[in-house]
Amino acid sequence: MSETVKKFLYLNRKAPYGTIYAWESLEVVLIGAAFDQEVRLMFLDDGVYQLTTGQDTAGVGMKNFSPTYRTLGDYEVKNIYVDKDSLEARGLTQDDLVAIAWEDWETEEEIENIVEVVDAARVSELMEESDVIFSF
Amino acid sequence: MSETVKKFLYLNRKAPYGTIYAWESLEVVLIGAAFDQEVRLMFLDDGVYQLTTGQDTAGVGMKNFSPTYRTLGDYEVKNIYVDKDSLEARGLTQDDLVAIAWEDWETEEEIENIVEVVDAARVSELMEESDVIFSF
Amino acid sequence: MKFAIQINEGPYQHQASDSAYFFTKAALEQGHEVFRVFFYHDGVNNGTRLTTPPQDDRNIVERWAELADQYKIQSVTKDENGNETVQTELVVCVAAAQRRGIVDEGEAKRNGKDATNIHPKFRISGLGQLVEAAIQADRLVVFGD
Amino acid sequence: MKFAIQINEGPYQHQASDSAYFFTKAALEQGHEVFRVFFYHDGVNNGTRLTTPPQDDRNIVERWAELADQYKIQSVTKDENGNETVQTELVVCVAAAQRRGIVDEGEAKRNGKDATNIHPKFRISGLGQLVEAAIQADRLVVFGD
Amino acid sequence: MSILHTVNKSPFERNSLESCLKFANKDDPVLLFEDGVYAVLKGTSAEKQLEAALAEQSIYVLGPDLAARGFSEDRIIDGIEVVDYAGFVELAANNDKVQAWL
Amino acid sequence: MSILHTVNKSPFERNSLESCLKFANKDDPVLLFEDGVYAVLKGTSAEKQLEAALAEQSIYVLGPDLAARGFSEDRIIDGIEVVDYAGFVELAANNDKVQAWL
Repeated sequence: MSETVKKFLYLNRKAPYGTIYAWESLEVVLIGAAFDQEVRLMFLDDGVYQLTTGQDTAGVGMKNFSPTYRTLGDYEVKNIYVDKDSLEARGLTQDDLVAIAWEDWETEEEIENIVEVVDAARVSELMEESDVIFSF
Repeated sequence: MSETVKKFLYLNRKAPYGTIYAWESLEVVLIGAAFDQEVRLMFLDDGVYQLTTGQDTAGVGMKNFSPTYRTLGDYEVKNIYVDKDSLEARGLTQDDLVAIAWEDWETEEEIENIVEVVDAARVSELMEESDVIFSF
Repeated sequence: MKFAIQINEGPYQHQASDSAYFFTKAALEQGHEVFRVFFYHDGVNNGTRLTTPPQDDRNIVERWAELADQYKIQSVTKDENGNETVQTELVVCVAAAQRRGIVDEGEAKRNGKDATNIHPKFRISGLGQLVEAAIQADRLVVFGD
Repeated sequence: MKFAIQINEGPYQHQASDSAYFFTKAALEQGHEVFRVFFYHDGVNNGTRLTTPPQDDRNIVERWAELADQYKIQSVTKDENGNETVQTELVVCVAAAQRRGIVDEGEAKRNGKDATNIHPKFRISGLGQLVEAAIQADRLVVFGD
Repeated sequence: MSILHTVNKSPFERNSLESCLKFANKDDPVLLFEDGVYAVLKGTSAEKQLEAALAEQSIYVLGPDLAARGFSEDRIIDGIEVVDYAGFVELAANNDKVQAWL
Repeated sequence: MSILHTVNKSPFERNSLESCLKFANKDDPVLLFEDGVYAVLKGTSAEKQLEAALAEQSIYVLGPDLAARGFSEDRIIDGIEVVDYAGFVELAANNDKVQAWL
């Protein structure tokens, strides 16, 4: 394993279920947690649909993977961003999205919800700050 | 084989080379010619790019299948339609497209170019007139 | 009513095969006939017997095979002596399959391949089977990307 | 410079694998190192040895295998006794491969499959190999739909 | 001859719905399913387009796909009808052909 | 840190280019390839968007993809630069990272 610490940005632009990209992207995040990099997730365009609450896949026979997002705090993911314009174009607000809690096991510092709605300028800045962008 | 004669409409909406749909759609048309149905082809949206002249695939290592369109007249295809608005939005005119000749072997009737540019109302009408729509 | 179904995408990557399955099942449950399910483009990848989806996920390939069994999505032909041959009508396009590596015994022999991967309930056949299905069926319903 | 390549789509249906191939070839010709080519999502279908494309078309799978041979897209590890193991770095994601039916000897044994279809120049491995590639490489370049 | 038009793509990602609504004949029904269901939600940038279409034709949405994506029926534009797979089959049977805007 | 943005989709079919141009930082180069090359042609409904972007950043198009689709370099918007695969590699090497707008 490498000692390098890189800033990873996972950039999610696809809706869930219609295609598998959202789910297999999340699998990379989960596996990637073992590598101790600095990880950020960004949801943009139809990617914002990945975080909606109340997903019920019983009728389409597919696995509901949305509960996994709620556990991301346990995988050392501390920063999750959602693009404001993408939400607005889709008639959504943060209330439609899951809340993801985070706790620092050492300091017991807690954050109730690490999902942050950001504007376009901040999206650009976050892309710029990262070392590697995984795009799904 | 059936005696039924149906009106087939092949509706092509995808650009060539980026994906295989255009090429594998053309393969259905070629095979379908053996079934003596009444066949029409429609090119809509990015599908109009299938008919551009001068395609040269040497640099991308893919097979150039555009010459096949010119032979469609030999496969009993007599009607090929291109949506006018789709051309205009893409800055194209009929001069950018291949001409496809047709000849009736029995009557020696000839048509120099069976590619016809039609308006949206005619597109709708042609869909309505058909018995089966193959969409690619 | 007679339906023909066309599926353009492989399993899992796109929802096409899932949607087609539930549509086909509902049509059969209503007493309609599903004359043929034709797998074209990447759809041919639905015909491999080698998938192992996670235990908590659906098995798309087996689900098609079971549906075809249960509702007899198959055709029966008789030879001169009156012997019946029953064929499954989960049909994989041969040209599309060759490009993508879906292989049965005959294809393996013809193309010098040392293995096959076709599921026993699927069969590989020509593109003419799609055209014929479109002629025979009252409705052709296409599922894709 | 060290490149890592990710390919998300199977051969023929999308241009992704073609574009990735020409990019990789150009990088190698310029003297760059291509550390690993990682096949994810339907990209795993690039790793089958069972394709038979038409004679006038390119063979996408073999082309990757030949490029990997020619430019040694591979890694060398030594065991305690100094014995070297050379591994190809055309890596197919195991989880994605299981869903889609890309199988090697080990997978066939584990999942009770009666055949394999992996091309000998490709290997199946974990998703960690993608993450590791992204860490090790100077650039990760992704090709998809 | 009536056509059932199906759209399975998000109107925010692809042009499928736009093309469908442009070329579908009046009175021809449209069914939104898979990622196409996002078009039926209230308050989106596609809402006006949908409402204009609703004045001329029936629009249906596949309930199981809507539920999978986390949206209840009270989120959808008035006048759009929810169907299940059986309803999808009935729509396909009751119209003369099906055109999929892939 | 500069980013090379790549777009491989037609601007008439998908929203990829639009999103790319919205979020790319000024000065970041954009490479259009595969079906993305249709965006660089003169006289299309996407032309204004491209010209506005050109005022702020470099735009490249992959020549082999353009030729495959039947278009010569005299059809493309002034100021857009044509590169081959080697040029694509150089762009990827000369910027700090690559973002693919799939």
